Amino acid sequence: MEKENKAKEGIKGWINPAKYGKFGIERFAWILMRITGLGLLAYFIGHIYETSHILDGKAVWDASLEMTQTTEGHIFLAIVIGMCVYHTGNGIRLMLGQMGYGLGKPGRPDYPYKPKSLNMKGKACIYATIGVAALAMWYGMAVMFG
Amino acid sequence: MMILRESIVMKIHYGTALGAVFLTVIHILMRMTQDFHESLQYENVIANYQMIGYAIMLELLLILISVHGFNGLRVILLEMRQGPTYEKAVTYGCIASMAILIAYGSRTIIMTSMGMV
Amino acid sequence: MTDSIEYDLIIAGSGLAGLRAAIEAAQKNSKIRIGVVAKTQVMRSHSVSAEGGTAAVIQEEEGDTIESHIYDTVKGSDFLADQDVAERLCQMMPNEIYQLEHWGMPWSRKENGKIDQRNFGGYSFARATYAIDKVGFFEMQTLYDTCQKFDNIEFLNEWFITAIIHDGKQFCGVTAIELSSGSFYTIKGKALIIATGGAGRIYSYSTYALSSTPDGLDMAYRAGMALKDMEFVQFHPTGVLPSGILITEGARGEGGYLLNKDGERFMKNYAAGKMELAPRDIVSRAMMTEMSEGRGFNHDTGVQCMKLDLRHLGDEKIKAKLGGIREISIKFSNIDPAEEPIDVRPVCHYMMGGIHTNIDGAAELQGVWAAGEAACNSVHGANRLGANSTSECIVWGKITGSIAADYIEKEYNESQFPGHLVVAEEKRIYDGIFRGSGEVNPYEVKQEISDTLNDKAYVFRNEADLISGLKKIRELKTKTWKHVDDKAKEYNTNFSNVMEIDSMIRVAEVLLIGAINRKESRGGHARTDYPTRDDANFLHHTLAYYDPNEPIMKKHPVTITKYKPVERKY
Amino acid sequence: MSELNQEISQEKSQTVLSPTKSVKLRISRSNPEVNSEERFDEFVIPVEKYTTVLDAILNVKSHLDHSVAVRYSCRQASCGSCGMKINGKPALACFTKVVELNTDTITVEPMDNFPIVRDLAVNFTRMFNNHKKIMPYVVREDSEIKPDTGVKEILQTPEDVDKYIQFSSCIKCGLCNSACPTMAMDTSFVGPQALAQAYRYIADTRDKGKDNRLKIIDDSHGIWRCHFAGSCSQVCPKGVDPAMGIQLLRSYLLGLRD
Ligand SMILES: Cc1cc2nc3c(=O)[nH]c(=O)nc-3n(C[C@H](O)[C@H](O)[C@H](O)COP(=O)(O)OP(=O)(O)OC[C@H]3O[C@@H](n4cnc5c(N)ncnc54)[C@H](O)[C@@H]3O)c2cc1C
Ligand code: HEM
Ligand code: SF4
Ligand code: F3S
Ligand code: FES
Repeated sequence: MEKENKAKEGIKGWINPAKYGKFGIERFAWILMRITGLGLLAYFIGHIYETSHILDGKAVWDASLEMTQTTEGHIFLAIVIGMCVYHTGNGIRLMLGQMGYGLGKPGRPDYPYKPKSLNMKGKACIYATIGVAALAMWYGMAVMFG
Repeated sequence: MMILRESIVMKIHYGTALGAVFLTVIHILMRMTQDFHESLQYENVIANYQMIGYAIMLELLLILISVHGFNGLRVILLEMRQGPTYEKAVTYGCIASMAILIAYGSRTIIMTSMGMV
Repeated sequence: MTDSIEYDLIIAGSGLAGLRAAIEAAQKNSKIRIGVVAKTQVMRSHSVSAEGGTAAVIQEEEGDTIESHIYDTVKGSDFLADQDVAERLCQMMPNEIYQLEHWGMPWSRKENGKIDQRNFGGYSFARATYAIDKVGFFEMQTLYDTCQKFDNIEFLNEWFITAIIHDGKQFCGVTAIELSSGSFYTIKGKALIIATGGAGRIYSYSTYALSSTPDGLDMAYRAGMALKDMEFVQFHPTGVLPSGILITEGARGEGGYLLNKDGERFMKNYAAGKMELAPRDIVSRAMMTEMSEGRGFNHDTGVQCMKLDLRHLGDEKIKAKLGGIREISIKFSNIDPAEEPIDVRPVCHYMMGGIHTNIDGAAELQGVWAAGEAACNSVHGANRLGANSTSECIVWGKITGSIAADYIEKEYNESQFPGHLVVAEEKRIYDGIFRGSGEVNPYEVKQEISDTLNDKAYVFRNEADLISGLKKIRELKTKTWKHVDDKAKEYNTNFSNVMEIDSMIRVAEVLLIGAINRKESRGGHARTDYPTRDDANFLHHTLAYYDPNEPIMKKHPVTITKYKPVERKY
Repeated sequence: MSELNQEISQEKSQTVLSPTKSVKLRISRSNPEVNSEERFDEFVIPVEKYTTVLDAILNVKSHLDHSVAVRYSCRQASCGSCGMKINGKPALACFTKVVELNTDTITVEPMDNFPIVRDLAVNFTRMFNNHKKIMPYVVREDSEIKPDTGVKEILQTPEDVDKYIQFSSCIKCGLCNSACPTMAMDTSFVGPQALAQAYRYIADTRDKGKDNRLKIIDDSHGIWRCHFAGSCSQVCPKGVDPAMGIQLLRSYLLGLRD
């Protein structure tokens, strides 16, 4: 058996913010994807539970709705909107990449090497997705706070 | 231990994601047709549920997102630790949770749309 | 008791020669177990640095002939090559190019899909087969990857072989240290192929990998086999300053110029027929002459150099055909060859000499073969042509792999393993080196050895220099540098470094004595005090046998078949 | 081109300002066979404009502390021995000049996600095994040529070569594996190095082993555990761009290419 000393960085390797500067926005996009995925899953489970109150009559339904009618509730929902938009947008970028679009064409690499797959198009997509997610959050807040 | 080839699982993962995008858009657009606060009124919600098309859509969305979400969770957990027992537990645990969530959500949708409230 | 493992065939060294031998033997007989033992990780052998090309005749429709390849090789060798051996090389090579191609080698291609070739020094046809300018790297990858197909090839990554064990009649095994654990092992085997590569790190300005030290040559030498023609060292004209990393001859093959201070293509004064593409010994001497006569440039490190001008090739051609040296030049000397000429000077590049073998690569001890740069089957004589070395590695890798596999199956007879020799070897390295003590820093001794050779036995040599060099080396022998300060077992490269230095001293001595004895100028060995070739007295190979006091020097005849020695002019 | 010139001239001007200077080199020292501690030893060494980090380490090894354990061979970025973390970023020591780092303190540590053998040397067994697993060779029935059969090359245009040559440039240095975030957790992941090689052989027009290779990487710790984090391509010293290879490989598995 291999010794496990330092054989893995562990979760530190994922989270360590020092990495993102050195490794570029793609890695940040990945960790954000993961966090939003988990966040959405948590929200989704909660959402299913919440909507099940519809079976318990109007009083219970309204009471459970109350919870999100507060300021914190609105902020929470706004975050969910943001997560959803980011996760969707970035998910579409990833899927396009994984289908082979937007990666550039393989070919003889010339020094100094610049990886074609980490190109401006992809980076722009990530920034745009983050931007759109922020806009959506802002719009959602505007609607909710009326 | 593999129930399905990983590529098939991941095709489902992407497929459900795409399906979810589509349906979520509809879901949200329907909310948009009404005023936000109004759309959440008890009566309106019940009415929506009782449109059969809408109910089917909700059911689909429920399945898609559950499959996608729990598979996502499985992926993350698989990468956290390795070992045959652990990996088996993760796979079956995620399938079971997914099934439970779908069942629970379906109960709401079916009972509501059949007017059992 | 030392730990012991066992293989049928042991291959020492995993460069092109070693890996080619492993594949051939594995293919020949899937039942023999093959252990490839290397002090580096297998795919990290020096061969990855080979750049320019591999020579072979594959364009016969275009007018190339095998005959011409043979003659170019013999003439390039200054008629010291064994001509039957050169013939073997040239005849076997074309098939090997296609074999590599079938295994996945990314040869550069012509528009019509055929394998392309480029010009190289000393050839009368453009027959250096190339893959950009990373030929050795891609060949290593092809062979390493192909080895993965065979279940009977095992890699022993980072095992340092210290000695060859034999019973006086035949080969029995080797002793080695597994670097990662520091354990000392006996590896028993029925046959051995030595493919430990060149020893160019005995010079301080050198194109070689830092791992190219003479320990492989030395272990054969200590085991009683002869070293042949060690005085012939090739100096490549274009080592980039300041590191000595190689700028391939392919750069001139693609049309690069060598310029002196007056902006003149000075090669017209030395080899008007071939210009920059004369054989390496001639170009190197020309450059040294230009520099000593004041027509060189001053590099900012204070060294004299010449310029290699590639600007007229244009950026695109440089990227497409010389991408590797473009990277090297930009990184290691801050020069983009498309914009500025590269600073170069002659640099130690190849050892024509090595372990004495016959045409089949068999060494003098039964059960031992040598292939690649470690071997001297005399295909290169006094001067190797560029691109002929990777060819040699591949051809004799194949030949020795095949013959050794047959030997194991058909001829080998079990004999008593001489265990006492393992004990003696353990004593030699652990008591004599590991637990040694002393004041002198072994790394400084290493520097002194290589500086001495650099000063005294470079491109131009003379009696006084060589003798003072030999004195210096013998003086270093007596100093107390044989000790290892790192006392840990695991990954103790201090230990292996000191063993390497130990071997450098012995091999440097052989080199210098050979050079002193050869009172003529031939190929890579240029004596200012004897400036011409002397076929009457020196048309022979030099052999050196180990003796604790001083090497025993002998002569060995040259095989001449068709081509009578004539004056060598380009 | 101008960008490149700028890079070169920048290095030049930096070096002219300080032709010979000293830097502090901090080397991570550890020997897991003895104990699990890691400490940093500091050395002050002179450098000039061409000094690489490997030169600096070997300077220490030759003159200040013989016991530094470090793997090296070619010193020209061809052999893949000298991967390590230099000021936190995975890189080849022989391909990183001290002046490029623009600091007075250089910290070198072993690569992440590999077990340490000692000091800067790490154990590659897992990576080599994964490489072997993906069948890294041209698969075809006639791959062995019999002598004197007159068999010549399989034709391949320069464009065909361009399809795989970049992936073929991999020197197996392991930097990509050390940077990959999946590698950081998943010890069974095949890793970007092996996946890029799987693509290299599949993209080769001579190869017929695609189906088998795809089966091998289509595993729960195979290609799908790459999330296009891109760190592999970011650190690759040879322009292999494993991330691109992996995504292209996936399009076969998604049924978009054959
Ligand atoms: C920079 C450069 C460029 C070149 N370019 C060309 C070219 O373009 N064309 C051409 O034809 N030739 C070229 N050559 C020459 C050619 O590359 C070499 O001659 C050839 O690669 C030697 O290969 P090899 O298999 O004999 O040994 P190497 O590749 O040198 O391998 C030696 C092996 O032996 C192992 N070893 C050594 N000692 C021990 C020990 N004690 N215990 C265990 N293992 C040990 C090493 O680990 C290594 O695996 C070039 C050489 C240099 C230096
Ligand atoms: C609606 C549009 C969505 C799209 C297009 C989408 C797309 C994707 C994609 C492509 C991945 C794979 C990422 C990777 O391989 O790294 C992914 C992962 C994931 N998704 Fe979604 N998703 C969507 C919605 C959701 C929702 C609603 C949830 C929550 C229930 C969710 C939860 C997850 C999780 C937990 C992961 C795993 C994250 C990881 O592996 O890093 N997704 N998604
Ligand atoms: S892909 Fe690049 S980083 Fe990874 S091992 Fe190969 S050369 Fe190194
Ligand atoms: S860093 Fe890892 S996640 Fe994928 S793109 Fe590279 S293999
Ligand atoms: S020493 Fe070979 S890659 Fe750095």
